[in-house]
Amino acid sequence: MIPPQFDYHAPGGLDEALGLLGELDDAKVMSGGQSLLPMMKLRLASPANIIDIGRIPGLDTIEERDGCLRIGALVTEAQLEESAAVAERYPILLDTARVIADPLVRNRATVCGNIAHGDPANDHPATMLALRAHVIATGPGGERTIDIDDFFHGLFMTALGEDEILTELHIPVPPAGSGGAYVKLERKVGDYAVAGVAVQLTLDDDGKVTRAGVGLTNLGFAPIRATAAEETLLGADFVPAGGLRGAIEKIRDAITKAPGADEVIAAAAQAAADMAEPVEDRRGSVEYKRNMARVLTARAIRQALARAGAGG
Amino acid sequence: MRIEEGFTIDAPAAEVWAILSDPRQLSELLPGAEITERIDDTTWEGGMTVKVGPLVAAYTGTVSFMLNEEERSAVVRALGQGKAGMGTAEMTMNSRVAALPDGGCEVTMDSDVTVTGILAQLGRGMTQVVSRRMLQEFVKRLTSALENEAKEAEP
Amino acid sequence: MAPKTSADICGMGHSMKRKEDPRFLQGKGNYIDDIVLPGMLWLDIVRSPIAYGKIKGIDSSKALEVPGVLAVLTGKDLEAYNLHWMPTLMSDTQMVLPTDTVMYQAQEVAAVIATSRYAAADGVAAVEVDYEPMKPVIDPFKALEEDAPVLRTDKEGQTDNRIWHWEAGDKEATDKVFEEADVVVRESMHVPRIHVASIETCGCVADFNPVEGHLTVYMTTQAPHAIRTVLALVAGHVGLSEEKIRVVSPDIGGGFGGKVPVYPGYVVAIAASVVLGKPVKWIEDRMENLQADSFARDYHMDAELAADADGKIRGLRIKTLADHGYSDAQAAPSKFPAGLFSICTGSYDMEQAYAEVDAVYTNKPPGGVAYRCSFRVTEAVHCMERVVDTLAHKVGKDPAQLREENFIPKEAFPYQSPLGWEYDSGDYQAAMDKAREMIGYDDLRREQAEKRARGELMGIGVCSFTEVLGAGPSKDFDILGIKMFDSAEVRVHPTGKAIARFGTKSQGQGHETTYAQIIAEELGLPAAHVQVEEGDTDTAPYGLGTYASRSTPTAGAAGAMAARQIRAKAAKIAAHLMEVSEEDLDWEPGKFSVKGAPDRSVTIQDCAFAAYTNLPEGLEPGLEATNYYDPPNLTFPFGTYICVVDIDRGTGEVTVRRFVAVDDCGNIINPMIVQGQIHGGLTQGIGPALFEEIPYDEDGNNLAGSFMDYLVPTSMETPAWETGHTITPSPHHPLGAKGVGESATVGAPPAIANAVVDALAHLGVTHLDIPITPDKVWEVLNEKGVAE
Amino acid sequence: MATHQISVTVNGEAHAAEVESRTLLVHLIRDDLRLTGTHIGCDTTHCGACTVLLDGKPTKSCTVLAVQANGTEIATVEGLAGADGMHALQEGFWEKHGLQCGFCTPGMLMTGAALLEENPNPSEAEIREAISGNLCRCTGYVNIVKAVQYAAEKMGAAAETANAATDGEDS
Repeated sequence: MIPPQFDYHAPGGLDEALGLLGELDDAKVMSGGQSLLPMMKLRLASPANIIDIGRIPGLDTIEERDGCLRIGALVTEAQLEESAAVAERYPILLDTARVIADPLVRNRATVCGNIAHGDPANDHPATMLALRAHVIATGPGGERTIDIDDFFHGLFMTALGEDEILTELHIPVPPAGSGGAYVKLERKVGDYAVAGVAVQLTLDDDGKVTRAGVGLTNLGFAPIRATAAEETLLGADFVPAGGLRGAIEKIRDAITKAPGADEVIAAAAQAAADMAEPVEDRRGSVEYKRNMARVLTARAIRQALARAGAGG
Repeated sequence: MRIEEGFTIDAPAAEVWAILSDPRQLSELLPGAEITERIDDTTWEGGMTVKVGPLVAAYTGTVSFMLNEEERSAVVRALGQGKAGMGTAEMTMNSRVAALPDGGCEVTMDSDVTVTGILAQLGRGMTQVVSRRMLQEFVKRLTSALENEAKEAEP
Repeated sequence: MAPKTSADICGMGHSMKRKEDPRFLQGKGNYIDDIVLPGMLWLDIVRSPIAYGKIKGIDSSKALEVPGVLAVLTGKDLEAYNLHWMPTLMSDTQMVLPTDTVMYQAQEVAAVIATSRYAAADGVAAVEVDYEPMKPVIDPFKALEEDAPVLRTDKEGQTDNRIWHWEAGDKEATDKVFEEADVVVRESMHVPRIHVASIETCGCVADFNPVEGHLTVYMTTQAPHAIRTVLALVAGHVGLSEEKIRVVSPDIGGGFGGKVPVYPGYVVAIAASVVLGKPVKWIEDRMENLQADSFARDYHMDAELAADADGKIRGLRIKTLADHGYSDAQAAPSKFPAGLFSICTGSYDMEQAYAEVDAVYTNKPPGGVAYRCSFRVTEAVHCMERVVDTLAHKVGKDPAQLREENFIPKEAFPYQSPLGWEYDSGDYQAAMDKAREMIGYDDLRREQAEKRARGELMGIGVCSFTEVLGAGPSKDFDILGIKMFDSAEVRVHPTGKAIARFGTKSQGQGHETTYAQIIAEELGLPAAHVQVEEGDTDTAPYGLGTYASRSTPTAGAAGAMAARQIRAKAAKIAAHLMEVSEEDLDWEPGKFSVKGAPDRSVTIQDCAFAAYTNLPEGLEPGLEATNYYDPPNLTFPFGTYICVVDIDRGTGEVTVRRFVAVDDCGNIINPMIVQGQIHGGLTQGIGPALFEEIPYDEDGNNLAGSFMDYLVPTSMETPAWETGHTITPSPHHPLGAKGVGESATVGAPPAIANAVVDALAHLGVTHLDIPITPDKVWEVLNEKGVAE
Repeated sequence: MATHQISVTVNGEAHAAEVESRTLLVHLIRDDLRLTGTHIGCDTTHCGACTVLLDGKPTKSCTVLAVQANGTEIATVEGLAGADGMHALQEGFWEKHGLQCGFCTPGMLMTGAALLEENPNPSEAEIREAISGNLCRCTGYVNIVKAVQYAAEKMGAAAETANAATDGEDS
């Protein structure tokens, strides 16, 4: 498989990249190239110009600053996997990175590219929805911040303008008592999700859910934020009397043993399933996928709760 | 693959039918569609370009219209040949405009779509996704066309 | 069993490290795409996106404008040389390039020849083909309905889509057994179309020398000699006669049956080289490979077992529909259109059996390649092993116990099966005992009962298969009339080193090592001193190639026989050297000594030197022999596989927790290699059992046309295989060996399927078609009300 | 058609090449540099037969543009062994029968080499995970895992000996 002809440009700075993007006809921005190049090799995409942002300095950092985890445009999935900050405070991101494609692809695939590609089968979108991330888009007029909720428009379609480059993702630092998990069902390693669910929760000292984020992968024409599931979880009480601090000893058992916890989880899982809009394909029927939204949501909630407890 | 779609629109059936039964107007409303030449009474030559993000599929081919003015129904048959080995796309659509008591009308479009080649093979519901988005865009354009007409008609 | 030879000689039974490995490990293998010839051109193929339709026109003009594109070949161009059709190995016909109609998606429509890989690809994209699509026939059952359109209108006298009808066994007698039986169980099953998916795709470099009229084709073929003959038959009329054709099979990156047939790409590349007078390279990409060739299976089977109330099997009845796609392009022995499917009575003794198969044309690519399987044995074993489990569950017996009670007893060998096979040897109970012990069968059953009580789903699957391989005896086995013997030519050089050439062709089986070990075993020459060569028709003796686990049973035997001929001559020389008579000699590997005086001896190396320097009078110089081995029978390896699965009640995912494989392939040449073959075969068993399938939609689109959807198992899905063996030598093979390469592919899918069904049996589930994907399992869990 | 002048270091040797924008790294390696140990198996980043080390990281070279590799260090199977002929991993694959047809082997070796560089003592699960982007159709992976373990042990022992030697010098 050979890609069609195109002109390759490797700008040395962001301004130059934006200039090229404005000047050139039919140009596509490439970072890791792990989604775009296969599409070009299949001749499904044939842009006349490729602007490789891979040589722009300063875009490959991952750092916590000003209340946000900032992931630069060139940060690879492998970098995410190796980050101590991610392992400690954003286990949901680690969950997500580890199930994307395979370890070799993850050496080149970028987190921001995974978002910018706008593929509802990609894994990061659901997680970013659950984490309430912000997308930083840089265009000729400078930076603008796009709420992740407004970012995904449909298959391969995003809020990113044709003259913009996704330069950073901002993830608010989770408050104490937070925990998250991403659970993906795949047919084998390297497969797109049959379904995937990201859940990020924050519990207060009494074990009540004060923040909830639920995102769904490959269950619709765009990544879905399961707001109905979030609403069901908000205010729910997952720790028995005595509060979280009291239960810290056997936290994993204590959590979800509060009266009614199973019912809340089931209701939230069902609410997520009801919001899913899957299509039938080789991965299963609509009914199956909808049920997987339910099953995986419940599993992700339990894991998120366990992590919230462990972290609290 | 069968795709059944329908929508109601706040415009008289006759006006909507006038647009839907005119291949040139219809092609203007369909995103990416183009009619280039008339071959005979019912058949036209044209093209269709589907763009989904970086993915581009371009087809050229023919489309024929069998109209039933009395029932305000049409049978549209299209056959497109994809460029660069993209495969073929065939569609037979039965469309119908029915007046509603409130003065609006209901449009139904039942299509039998056959897509061959890589787009159909890569699956992931691509055909459904694309056709649904095209329909949404089509309805949007149709609505605004009708609104414009209404405005122009105003004194 | 302890080896007879020392580690220096490394004959049979030694786990000798492979002689071929250093070149592969250092990136110095020589695979087809590594071959570059001076002036070489590139060929790339325009393929049909539709499954069925007329070609209204092919416009090459834009392609010819692409820089580097030299020519575009179409069916019309080939028609001028009458090269647009070719015979298949099953005496059907197949288009090389179409002149008016395409019959399946991804069919070759035109070929672009260019100065580079990239230019050829651009040329392909620029060829415009105008199709008039027609409604394809995809469902094989519908293909047989009366109103189905006849697909092969090119075949004179073809009035429907049936290719052939085949049957084995006594129908009436079998029906009678069924009428009298206490219990009859029945399952309908589909073993779907799958793909060998060797990591290397197919390809060739065709090099026609217009001055000498000589054609050399380097190609990924498992059967170079047979292919040369086919090429001579196809292209003889344009002056390519067999002595002017040389087929060279270089290192092959996996074959598994997919590299036996002749595909249109090879023929087009040859035609292009002849037309342009330059070497032409054609290499498939993965999507072409997964869409156009190397397909296996696709058998729809209705199987019934008749038994006594206590589960004693009395009879088997199978009705099968075989979907061959557009052409019957199997590579099966010509007298066996349904391959060796009649091995379906398996490891069990019964009174009667009857099997029938109808083959049918559909708008799919030609199927029927053997995916690591000896001609439909996989389908036969799957069918039998599944329905035996159904019987066990029906009569309330443990599936292992029911098998034991029905095994052909070891005293009954050689055993005559009701469908006409003479099984050479077997001890099925021994393999079962060993497998049960290795896995701790009784403990697992206890664990299962406890888990079941808690609502957890765990299953134990058993499969006791009998393979039939080593095709084959010339009275029954031929391909296009060529008898299925195989050959070896062994030449010992004066310094006691040897070269051995064979008619087979390794694709990873390790022939360079195992054949050397066979020669070492027989001659006592160190295996390290035996150079093995295969795959060049100019040098190797004629043979039918490597597939269907036939190399050891045929060419391996030929090697042993040739070595024995050499030993016999060496004995004359030894007698001459020690001035005794031949009858006074003792032989031990590598050495002749005088009976009663073991100190007086000469080595085989001494004899070799003397063969060129100091011969007894009247004896022809040199020390070499050629053997064409016509096996007296097939070999019948067997085994018992037991696997344990856990099922996720939420998602329907099946996890293979443990898998024990006990194989019996008779005497073992290289235990390490045999174990490797089993490991690989098991992995190609779990693939079809849980992941792999080539499905088509109703429009004939192949829905698994890349590795995105054709799910080859990775290291994460593959369990840590546990292997064991028993040894029951073949009584007729010179080394007592049987084939082994495919046993595991045959035995693993039913073991896994049986385990999944076993996990669900208490819910009334009796069957699930492979591949058993999570959604399929979940649908059952949901229906039975046990989904999470 | 735009072409680019690039320079890469492959197995320690500097190479300059003129490539099209679209030239894939694997074709630069195989067709231009004639290092044919790196194979092509799937074209869609699933099989890993084309794995090379790009600045030390295992990468599927069929999905990288040659021009993207400009200025990088590339390691292929041909450079794996030092002057002594066989890398411990190559030895491991030979000893443990970690290859059959050999087609996926170079990719497996490069992935394995990167793993051992990063994690000198990987568990079976870590090895399986590391090679999960490399498909093998022949071996069933069990022996590949053993081959990597063999190499890890051998390299560990070698490192220990080296350390012991150094310690000896220190004392």
